[in-house]
Amino acid sequence: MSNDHGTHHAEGHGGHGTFGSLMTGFAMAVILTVLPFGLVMGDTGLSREVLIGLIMGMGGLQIIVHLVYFLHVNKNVEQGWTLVATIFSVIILVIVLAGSLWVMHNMNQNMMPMPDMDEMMSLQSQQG
Amino acid sequence: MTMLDTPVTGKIEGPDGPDHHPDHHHESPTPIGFWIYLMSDCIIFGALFATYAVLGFSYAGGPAPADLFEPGFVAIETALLLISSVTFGMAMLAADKGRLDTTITWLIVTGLFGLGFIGMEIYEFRHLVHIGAGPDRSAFLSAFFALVGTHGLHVTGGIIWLVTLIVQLRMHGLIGANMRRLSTLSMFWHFLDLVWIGVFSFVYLVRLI
Amino acid sequence: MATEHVQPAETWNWLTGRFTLDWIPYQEPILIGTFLGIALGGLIFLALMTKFRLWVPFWKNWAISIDHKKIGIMYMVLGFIMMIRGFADAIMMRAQQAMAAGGAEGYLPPHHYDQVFTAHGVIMIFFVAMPFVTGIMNYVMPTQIGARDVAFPFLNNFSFWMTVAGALLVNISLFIGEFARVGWLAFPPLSGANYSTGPGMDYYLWSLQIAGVGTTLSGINLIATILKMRAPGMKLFDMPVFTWTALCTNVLIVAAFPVLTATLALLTLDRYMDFRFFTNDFGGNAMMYINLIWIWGHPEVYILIIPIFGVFSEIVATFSGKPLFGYKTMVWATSCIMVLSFVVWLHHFFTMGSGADVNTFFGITTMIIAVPTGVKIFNWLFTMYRGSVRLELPMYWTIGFLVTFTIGGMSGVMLAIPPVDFQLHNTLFLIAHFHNVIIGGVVFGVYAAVTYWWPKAFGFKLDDRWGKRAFWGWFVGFYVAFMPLYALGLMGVTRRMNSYADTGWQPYFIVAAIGAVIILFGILSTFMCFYVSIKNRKALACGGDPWNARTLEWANQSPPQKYNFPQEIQVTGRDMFWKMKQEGFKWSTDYAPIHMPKDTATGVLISACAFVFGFAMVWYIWWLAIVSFLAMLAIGIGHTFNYNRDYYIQPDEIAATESKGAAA
Amino acid sequence: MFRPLKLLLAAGGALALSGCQYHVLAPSGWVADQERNLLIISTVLMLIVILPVLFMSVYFPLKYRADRKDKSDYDPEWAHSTKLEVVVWGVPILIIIALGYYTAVYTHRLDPYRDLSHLDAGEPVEVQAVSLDWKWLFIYPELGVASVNELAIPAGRPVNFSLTSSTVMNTLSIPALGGMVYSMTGMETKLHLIADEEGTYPGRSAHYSGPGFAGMTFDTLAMDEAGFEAWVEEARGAEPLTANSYLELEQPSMNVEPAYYGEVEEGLFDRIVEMCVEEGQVCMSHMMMTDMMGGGGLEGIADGAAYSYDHARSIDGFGNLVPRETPDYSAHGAGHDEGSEASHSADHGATHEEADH
Repeated sequence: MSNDHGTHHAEGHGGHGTFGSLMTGFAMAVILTVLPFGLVMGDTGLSREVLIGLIMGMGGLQIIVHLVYFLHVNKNVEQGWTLVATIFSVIILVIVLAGSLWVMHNMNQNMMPMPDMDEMMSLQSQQG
Repeated sequence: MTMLDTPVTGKIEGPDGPDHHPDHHHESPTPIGFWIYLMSDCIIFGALFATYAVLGFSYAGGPAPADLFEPGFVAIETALLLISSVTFGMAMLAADKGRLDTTITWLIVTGLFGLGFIGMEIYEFRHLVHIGAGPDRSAFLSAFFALVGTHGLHVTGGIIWLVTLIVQLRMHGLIGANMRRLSTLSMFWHFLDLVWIGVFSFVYLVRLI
Repeated sequence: MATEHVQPAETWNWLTGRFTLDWIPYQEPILIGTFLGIALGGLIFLALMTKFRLWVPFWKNWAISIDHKKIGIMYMVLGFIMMIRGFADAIMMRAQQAMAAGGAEGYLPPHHYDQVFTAHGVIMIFFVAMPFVTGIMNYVMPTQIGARDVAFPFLNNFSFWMTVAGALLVNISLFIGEFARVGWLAFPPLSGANYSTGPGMDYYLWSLQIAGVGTTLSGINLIATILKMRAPGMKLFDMPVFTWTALCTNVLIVAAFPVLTATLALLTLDRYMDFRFFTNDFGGNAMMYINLIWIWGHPEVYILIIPIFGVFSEIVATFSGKPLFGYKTMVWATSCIMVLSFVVWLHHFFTMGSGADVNTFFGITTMIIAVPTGVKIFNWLFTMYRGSVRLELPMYWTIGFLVTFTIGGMSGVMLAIPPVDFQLHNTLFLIAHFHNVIIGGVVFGVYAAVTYWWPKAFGFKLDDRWGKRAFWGWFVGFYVAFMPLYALGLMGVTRRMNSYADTGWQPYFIVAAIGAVIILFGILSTFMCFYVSIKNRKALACGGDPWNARTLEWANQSPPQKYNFPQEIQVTGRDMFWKMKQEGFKWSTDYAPIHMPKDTATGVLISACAFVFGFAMVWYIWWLAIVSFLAMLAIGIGHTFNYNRDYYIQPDEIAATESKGAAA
Repeated sequence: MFRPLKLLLAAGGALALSGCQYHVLAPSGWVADQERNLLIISTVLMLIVILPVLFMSVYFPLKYRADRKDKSDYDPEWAHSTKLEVVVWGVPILIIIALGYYTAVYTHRLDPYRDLSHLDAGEPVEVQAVSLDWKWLFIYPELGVASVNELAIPAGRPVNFSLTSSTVMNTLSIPALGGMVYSMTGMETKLHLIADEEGTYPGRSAHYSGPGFAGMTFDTLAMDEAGFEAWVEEARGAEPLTANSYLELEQPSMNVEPAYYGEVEEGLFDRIVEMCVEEGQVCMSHMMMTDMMGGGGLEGIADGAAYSYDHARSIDGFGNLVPRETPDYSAHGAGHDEGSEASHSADHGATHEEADH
């Protein structure tokens, strides 16, 4: 066991990148983190929808950055099985998230005792 | 699942414990096996995110994210975890070059950042419970505590594993089995950072607009 | 109302948690009888084990074994044992419903009847069907791909014992406390803290969580095995169909079980820590539980049936003396089913308030699954077409399956149509439907697999006469037991009633009860079949390839040595063993050392701690929960300090075992 | 369009229905009738492929037995045929397309949320059904009466159900009239049914809800107008249903005999749906409005008690009443000065009074 033949990076998990790629990933991650925090903490004057889109979009981008630069997922590692597994999981996640939201929203629309919208509007305007 | 299997799955060897075996043409199944485990973990988080998405607006007349969350606080947590990801990357690079001491040093740094992150999270939870905004106050808070708490438990598990591995590195050095464990833990650690991106974007930031 | 029985009051002390002696049901004659029976049987068993000095061999050769074949067999044993328990529940239900008509109360008050149907469902799905399919995959799949073992042998052992720990927890609830009274999927708010007090629901949660860890890890393990451990040269499209179905099944396990884990964890938080996920108040929403649990629940039924499709594919091809018709179609159809099974979950709750568009969408996606399933059935039929069909035991089960499953599939599509489901949901029609596919599919498939691979596992065939009796018992019994339920469903009769007023239904229930008795005959015949075959094993002995089969698991000895194959096989195409036989294959005697993993007790120990942990959590014995949890962690970490996990079998030893095997 | 089919229906109906027990196959209302038709259509469509399969499953293994005399047709390598594959995929796909078409049409036609005004069957009757532990409460808001475990409706007129539940899920199921829909706490579901003929149809909860579930049955009395009015008149003579008598009724009980209420407190059903019958509870619509406007803020934390609804069931699995301590929300629920004030505002359309929050 202990007679190790120095085959450190064998094992077929495509190595652990280089210092350069680590730093590239880090820089991109920092930018993609600072920006959304900045958008929330600063006063941008952008509309709510745009902000949500930007934050989620940058979150998604950063996840890809992490996958590529930190987790080294690409089609050459493990004959591409990691990539396949990742894509499959993303599909399942999308189904679970989007499906749950759709189903639950539809049911809530149908069944929840909804507040009186007019009254709510007038309240909101009162509050300014 | 969460706490239990991380230390266990993480360190399981293939039948091919050592790196060389005459009759075996197979590469170690550990990396792909562990990746599949991570994907299944990812789906646990998916279910928790879905729960947060559905129940996250049910405050039951209690506080909403804007009343409770501090973007600055979350930014520091995020920074700690992101930097720990990079220091782990440094540890891996050092290990690839066969530098044991440097590797261990970077691992310790990583662990400290992880501890800092956990400390902040514990502080946040304690604070919320203290002011009465515990998980029993509303479905939103339940979903918040469950999702962020699960992530926190994973990080805790990661730290325990990290400590174990440092001891094992001290004992056996950068042998093949330890290298495999190191790269498995590195996957785990980066994965937790990746999940945190979802948490800070989806749980905190978009709810603070 | 039955006032002599009372549910114990809630108390708590630090030492025994909320457990008090009142929770031992010593005033229930049925339970006490069962307990005495089991205790007596158990004592006899333990005495025999001791007398014949079997403890050490059991521990050394089985409990701590990481040989996938032994683990596979242990899964099957677990499945059969739990099937007795689950079936006892079934017969109790049928007896109760045959009696309790028109004001009669029968012999089970709701408190017991409700536990019985909950336990029946939970046990049959999680602790019978799941161990069966996992066991078959465990035993067969690695040998089919020419591997020495699974990718993570220790993990395999651990997964098995976690399943056992979960099963033990369910069974112990019979005598200490009670089981859940909520139906097998435990919908809140009924299963929440307020409407299900007592330990029953907590037994449910912890047993499923503990077994679920095992299931998920086993899924990961088997995927990694298929991806990484195939014999050299075996391309994906060279894999036997059963291996393909095993791959799809385990992908489903790994993708779906985490959702179950998360969902049950949320319910646990609700029950233990006053979280508000599925409560009525504080903004909780029970529909979210139902949504999540079915996101797992629908793939779950495919987890059970897909490997069975693989089993039948192997059997039909072997016994028709032909390659499987439409191999590629079969693979694609399976993959289609795998993905589609994730987009149909709402068909389980059409009646829970969703709108017409949502219902239509999920109704149609459900029907679409019928297409690839239908294609599979055609493929099996065309495999027999122009073949040379040997009607051996496995083929009996196969033909029984084709007929029964097709009918079950049809009633399934009927239920997939929302307006029809509005009428039939929660009726006995639904019960008849899923027993039609689960008995006609999974059970028949498991029996087919057992009769098919038994000679491989033990070196002798099963007794034909008792085997056929078992088949006819199950086959006829199924129709007698469940056709009346279809009829009752069309009358609008609801499931889960411990009594009913309309005496017009009673004749149907009586017929159904008779059907259950016929199935009992089938089950008893099964055990008789095992017994007779083991007794006559010399006469029934067979070689490595008794069925003239086509795939690699038949290339070695029966039973196979622990290293499976003395040499590695270079695979050059589909149905490799068939090809090898035609080329006049013989094992060479030039052996190389074989690298093998060592057995370890870690899996048993962690699982034992998990069992104690589950028990402690059920009874709120916090100190014990903490201790057992830390013990699990410590044993797990301790295990990682063991670097000495493998050894080599040397050529002379291989030569010795191989020649001995050939002589025997 | 489906003339042979109709004949088949009639024949099947006549056969099965000596005792008209088969409510699903021989229903007594338009909705159930349509659902039955769809059941038959789908079965017939599927039989196109099922029957040949059943035949082949038995015929092939027998015809191609290994011990048959003439084995000249044995083709040990035959394993592919593009033509057959096309048929094998094509036929099921065509059938599923046809089934899918019917599904889409009928699902929209028979959507439980869709009212039956298109039948031109007269003024609908409103019925608010509440599933309690373990009995059904039917409130007739227009008529001001209510009944327990007995549902009276005028035959030939649509019935508009609004459903909810007091504790756990149940399903309102009257197979002779048509499909079921769940009743859930804090939710309001809808169901629209009609009885075409007079008669007594069994109804029950079809979703298991606890120990008293088996006894959660009721008769649906579909009567002519005169009979229905007489039934209403009789009910009017009974006790009134107020918030307090509702809370009493809500307590768990099993196998309950039919009972009637003469007068129903205004808005009671809405308060049941919104889980605020009890004094001091915040109604759900108010809660949701607060939540939509950003929650109750940090001050809202302390109002927890007013949002609590679930209490431990005071009955065990054997049907015995168990005295239970009510959960201690002492921080607030104690309800003296401050508490009673909160309860007032929470109670009746709390909206305006709390606006200044």
